[in-house]
Amino acid sequence: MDACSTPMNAPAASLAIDEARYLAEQRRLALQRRMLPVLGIVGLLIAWWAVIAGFNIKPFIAPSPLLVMQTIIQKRDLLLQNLGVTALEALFGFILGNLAAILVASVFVHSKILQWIFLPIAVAINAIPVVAKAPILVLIMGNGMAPKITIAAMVCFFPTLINTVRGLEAVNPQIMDLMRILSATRTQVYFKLRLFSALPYLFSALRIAASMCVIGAIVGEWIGSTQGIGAQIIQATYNYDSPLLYAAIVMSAFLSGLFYVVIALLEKRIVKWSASH
Amino acid sequence: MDACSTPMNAPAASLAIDEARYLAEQRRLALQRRMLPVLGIVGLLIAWWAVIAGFNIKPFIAPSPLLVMQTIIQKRDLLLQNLGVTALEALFGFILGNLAAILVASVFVHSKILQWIFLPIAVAINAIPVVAKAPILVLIMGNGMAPKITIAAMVCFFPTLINTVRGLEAVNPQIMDLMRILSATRTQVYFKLRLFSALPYLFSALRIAASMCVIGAIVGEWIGSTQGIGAQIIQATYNYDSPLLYAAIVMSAFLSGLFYVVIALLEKRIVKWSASH
Amino acid sequence: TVEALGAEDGLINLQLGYIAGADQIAEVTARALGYFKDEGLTLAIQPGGPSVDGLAVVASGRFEVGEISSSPSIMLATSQGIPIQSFAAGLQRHPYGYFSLKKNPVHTPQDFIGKRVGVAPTGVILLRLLLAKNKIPESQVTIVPIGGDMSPLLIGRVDVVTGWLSNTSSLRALGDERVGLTLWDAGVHLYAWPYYATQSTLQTRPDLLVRFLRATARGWHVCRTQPDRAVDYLMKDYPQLNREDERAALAIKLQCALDDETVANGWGTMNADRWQQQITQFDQLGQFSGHVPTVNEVMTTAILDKTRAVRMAV
Amino acid sequence: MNADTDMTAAHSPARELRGAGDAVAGHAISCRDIVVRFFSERRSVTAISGLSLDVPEGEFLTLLGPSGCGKSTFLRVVADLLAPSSGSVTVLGDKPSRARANGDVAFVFQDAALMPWRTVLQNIELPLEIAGKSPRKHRVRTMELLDLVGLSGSENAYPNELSGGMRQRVSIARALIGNPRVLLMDEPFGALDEIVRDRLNDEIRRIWKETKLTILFVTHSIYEAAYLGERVLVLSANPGRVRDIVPVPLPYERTLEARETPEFVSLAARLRRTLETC
Amino acid sequence: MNADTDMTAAHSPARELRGAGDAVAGHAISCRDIVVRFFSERRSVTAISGLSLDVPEGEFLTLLGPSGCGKSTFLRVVADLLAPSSGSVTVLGDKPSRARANGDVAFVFQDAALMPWRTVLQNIELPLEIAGKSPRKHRVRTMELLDLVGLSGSENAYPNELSGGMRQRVSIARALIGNPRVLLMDEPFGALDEIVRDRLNDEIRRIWKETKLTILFVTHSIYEAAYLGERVLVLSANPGRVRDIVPVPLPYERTLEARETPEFVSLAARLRRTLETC
Ligand SMILES: Nc1ncnc2c1ncn2[C@@H]1O[C@H](COP(=O)(O)OP(=O)(O)OP(=O)(O)O)[C@@H](O)[C@H]1O
Ligand SMILES: Nc1ncnc2c1ncn2[C@@H]1O[C@H](COP(=O)(O)OP(=O)(O)OP(=O)(O)O)[C@@H](O)[C@H]1O
Ligand SMILES: Cc1ncc(C[n+]2csc(CCO)c2C)c(N)n1
Ligand SMILES: [Mg+2]
Ligand SMILES: [Mg+2]
Repeated sequence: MDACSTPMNAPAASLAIDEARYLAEQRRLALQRRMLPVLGIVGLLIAWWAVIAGFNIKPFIAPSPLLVMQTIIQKRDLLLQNLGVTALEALFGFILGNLAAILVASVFVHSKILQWIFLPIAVAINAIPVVAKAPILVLIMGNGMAPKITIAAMVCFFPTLINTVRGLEAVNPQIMDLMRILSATRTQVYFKLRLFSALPYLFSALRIAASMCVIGAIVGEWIGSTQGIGAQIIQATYNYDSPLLYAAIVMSAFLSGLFYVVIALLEKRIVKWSASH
Repeated sequence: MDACSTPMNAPAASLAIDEARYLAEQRRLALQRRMLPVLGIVGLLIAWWAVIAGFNIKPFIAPSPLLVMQTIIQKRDLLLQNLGVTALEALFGFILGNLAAILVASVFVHSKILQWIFLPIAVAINAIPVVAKAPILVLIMGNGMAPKITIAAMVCFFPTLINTVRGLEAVNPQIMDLMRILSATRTQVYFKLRLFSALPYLFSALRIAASMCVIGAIVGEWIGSTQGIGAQIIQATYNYDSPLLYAAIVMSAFLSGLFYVVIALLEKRIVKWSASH
Repeated sequence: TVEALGAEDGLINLQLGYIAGADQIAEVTARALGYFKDEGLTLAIQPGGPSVDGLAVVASGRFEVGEISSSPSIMLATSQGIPIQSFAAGLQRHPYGYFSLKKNPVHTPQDFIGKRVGVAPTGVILLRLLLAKNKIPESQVTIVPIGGDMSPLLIGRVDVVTGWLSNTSSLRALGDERVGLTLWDAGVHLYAWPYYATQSTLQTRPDLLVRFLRATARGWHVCRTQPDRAVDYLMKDYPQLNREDERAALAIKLQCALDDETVANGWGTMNADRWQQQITQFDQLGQFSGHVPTVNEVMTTAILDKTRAVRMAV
Repeated sequence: MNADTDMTAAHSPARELRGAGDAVAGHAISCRDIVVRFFSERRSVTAISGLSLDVPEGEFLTLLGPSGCGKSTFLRVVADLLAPSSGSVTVLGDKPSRARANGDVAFVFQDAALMPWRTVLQNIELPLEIAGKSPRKHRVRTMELLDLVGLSGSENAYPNELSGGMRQRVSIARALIGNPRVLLMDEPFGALDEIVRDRLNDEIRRIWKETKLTILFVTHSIYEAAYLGERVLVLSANPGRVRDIVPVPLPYERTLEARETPEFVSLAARLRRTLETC
Repeated sequence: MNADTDMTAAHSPARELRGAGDAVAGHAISCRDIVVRFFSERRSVTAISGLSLDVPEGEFLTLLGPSGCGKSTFLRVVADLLAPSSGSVTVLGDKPSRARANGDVAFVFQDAALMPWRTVLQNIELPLEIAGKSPRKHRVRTMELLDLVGLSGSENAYPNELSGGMRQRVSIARALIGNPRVLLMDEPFGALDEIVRDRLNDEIRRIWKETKLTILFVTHSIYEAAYLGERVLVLSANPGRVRDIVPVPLPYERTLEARETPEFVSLAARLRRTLETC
């Protein structure tokens, strides 16, 4: 917690030097922020490998990361193709689910009555497991991408709804007073105040959703699909092909991570006013 | 948006009258807050019934709410017993998962380095579908309640983690400065400042988790269980007993709703300083 | 209406109860060789999955034909008043069975006594059928609910697990130590891979089903006579499969698909008495939560009768 | 300064029309027996009790009173941010909500209430955006205001990069940009140094004289209250009520030297005595 | 007031000891060539440039300067909230972090910075809790402070139920409860009415005289700066640097009448002139 650097009696430390020091520090931090996650993932792989090797776990129970890597490299075409399908489903689900959640949250924040009526419905519907919704979805949408996207969207919806409702309400009451004095319309209050106030909550929700939508797409594929990581997981499970199963899981984890990183970068781009301090 | 009540020239409106008016208004609001959700749920049931009746949907695709209610009443003993099992798993999973998430978030907020290393791991692990984790859990924990609780906990973990990390960091920088001048220890900053600042985010996360943990417990039961709503859902599905399936789903939705309400009430009790305004 | 969605001319959707793959080798072969086209059909295989067994989808009229893993599903569905009927059986002998290790084997039903048997929740009833059939009290066996995988056997948590003999890939995990006892050998005679359709399809468009069955039967013929070629077609459609495993699996599937019954009545044949037996067994265990179905509700030989020639040629 | 960009010159025909209508009513703000109470589960506070007041149009009224006496609360009632528990208020001859909706009321809050995600410039332009006017067209005007509050050069800074006084000055510029007819200022200059404060005091009087707007100005400085206002309203606390309304005997045109006149000194002394017994 | 509860009497032996050690150093605060710069992606600001200053222990130094000249920034450097880009600072003969860690420094912020989830009483007691002292044992002291800032009766209110001035008074009481040796006050009385302000001015001088603490007091009021301080530090802006340090020729014992003396008037005039050219 020691904020004071060691005393330094250089008579005139120039702006340029300080600026260079600041930039160097920023670069160091940026590098750290990029390298440490890699360290974490590598550490996870090593831990995984150590458990497999140390406890002498047989490959059909859990394969070693090396074997999984081999499998990934061997079947990369197949895996990447499936990954693409799942990624597309997850992406569309992400967009749809979050848009819907933000929309509904926006309605809720404008009408407490609608919120009190419809939030319990959202809670109830969110509590229905996918298996129960699946037959109806297949019936309505068939076996294409649509039901998978829908399931991914449903999985994203609820967390974003809850967080966004709260975020849209987390306005500074003083600024709300200002908007009122300016006779801002609800739309203006929404777009100029609420949306910005909601950003921290919204991005928190989007990070959650980024991770969830991939799961949603995979679970969605379990209602009937020949393509996608989810189908591959089922296939591998059915065949007790643990290396392939784990390869598919690694792929889905990778996809989740990718989504997460994109959202984090997006947030950094959008929320730039709180950069300092 | 008209805040000014109609002019009222009563010479001396007494405090007692104003207070009575305030209390009456509070009561009216409280009543509304209690009745509107009931209206919502009743509306949902009516809509369900209307769709079934209107489109002439056959019971094996979706039974009417009346039939489901009948089933619930008929099989209430069985359903309640199973509900109890699932509720217990969900509750323990909720407590465990959220505690773990809060704990990890607390570590993260104290060490950015640990956060950058371990958050990616959390993202990766969260991306693994339950089916893939289940065999390993069963391997380690056997067939009792433990793996179900673990799965419910895992489902709660991630959203709470993300929200709590953000909440713990959402401190007023001025008050943070104050704590620093007081040379507050990290523990004190944590318990006297961060935890309170995190409450809105935390309760948002707990609402999400309240809904999710029930799903987690149900999915957990699918990896092997004879008891619980999840087992009942599997059984009903296998037997094409859609009234029973829907009865089980209604039970799980009810449980989710109950959890949600408890959390909402808890929040109202704890966060009382922002009551006015 | 939902029916309208699936009514495209010449298109026939086969809804599976599970993922698409090796079990559809005959259909895939037939499609590859143009047998469906010969019948004026275009076959679309619609996979199911762990979350959807497809029966409701077919029953609602969305897709025309369904295939499900085991005959009990048909009986349970009709018991609930779902208007479907089985019109052919893919396999005569159910390849589902119980697997144990040589050091603690289950060779015969009697060996189950004192064992811990790991079964998925939906498999419990099949084990109970087996025990009832062999007059073994259920109390003598410990049923351990597990998910669908074999690791509990490998780590010694249970002594017996369940699985499909036809799924060679999955059995590899057990290696040489494997001891198998099929439901069939234990005296429980279920059909596997029964085909079904709604009663309305059976009545209004029987000829669609006839053509479907004819093409499929010709696929089976190729499977029997040129198994390597069939596996080639399978691998082409499902490249993620393992060729050697599927070649071995096909041999087992053929054994299950073609037996004395089919010598007499052709591939796919069904026997009303055997259906009745299954219904009775299920009823005795109190499995019908709806009404107890009659044989005529559950199955029909109408389509079989019209395709006898082709089926006899398999 | 040419007429087009002069911040005092933007009288639209519509405003002229409304102005004529209000002249009949005569009072910019008129309150009768206002009572404001705050309730919570634990306690109830009477912030204002039986306040009656008429503020003619075009008056510069300053408000003095002990901390917590209800000055901010009163301004909030006038601005239609708070409904009084009882009593009636009219602003520009109409309900406060109407005056507000007409865009006639502006408010400088006790704290700056800036949007942290907007730069200084964007914060000042907010009222224009809300009113549906193009900020680009009024850029010259905005720049003049920035200059007035001494923030030229900081227009692209975000609020968290500003000092406390700079933030407050942004909020003053924001209040002035909309050409209000009633300006409510809650200790606007509290965080400013005396030099800037003196300059802004003169500027605000100049603006007031040129535009004939009505100003309610809360301050803690007796000198400021006396120097700025045509009348000084002194509120007493617990609960807030009118203690005294003191006309300021200073000439219409004032300079800082006015503070040295005996009238000013005795007025300040009187206000001080009144305040001491509040 | 008995000795036990007197807020000025709590000199622990440890403090005596430390006091003796520091006496050698002599300066409560000593700065050499401080430069403070703020960087962001878009711009860099030099808030303070080459500020050098010695504040003897026990001095009451007031700071004047135009808005944005770096007064708050300087206080933040002294309080170890901000590291200067270059230059050295010692507080009580040691690194600022050490002085802070010893609990010797207290800060009244420009805005109150209260915890919204704590009542008035709990907010004031926060420093006690942090220091591991029992708030219950010091309740008498807390009540005295509450009384000092005129908030008796509001101890159970939450901050959002208070007026702006009341909030600021809570934060003053909070700063005083810890018996600091260096008190940094950033416009503490800016939101207070003049009566309370005058009373607190006298109180703060009394406390200063009794406890011999060192006070750095930022104010925008020239009168306040002259009345309170032993010396007045005037900062100039862009970038902040020492413009002038003016000793106050008033007697040690001061009353409000001191403001009428010619020395005071001429000092105020000099400060005003200095400020005008900052
Ligand atoms: N939301 C609220 N809930 C409860 N009490 C409140 C609320 N807002 C204000 N009060 C009370 O109303 C009284 C008047 O408050 P107000 O803010 O109007 O004072 P003020 O005259 O502006 O004081 P200051 O000069 O300190 O800003 C105070 O006693 C305050 O405690
Ligand atoms: N976090 C920051 N990022 C960038 N610039 C900053 C930051 N904090 C302060 N500044 C700049 O530093 C300068 C000094 O600010 P400071 O808050 O110290 O002024 P001040 O003298 O306290 O002014 P006031 O009397 O208005 O409170 C200002 O120009 C301000 O814009
Ligand atoms: C009796 C019985 N029916 C269905 C399944 C589920 N299942 C697991 S693998 C597979 C594919 C069969 O070709 C199916 C349907 C089961 N385990 N046992
Ligand atoms: Mg106020
Ligand atoms: Mg400042």
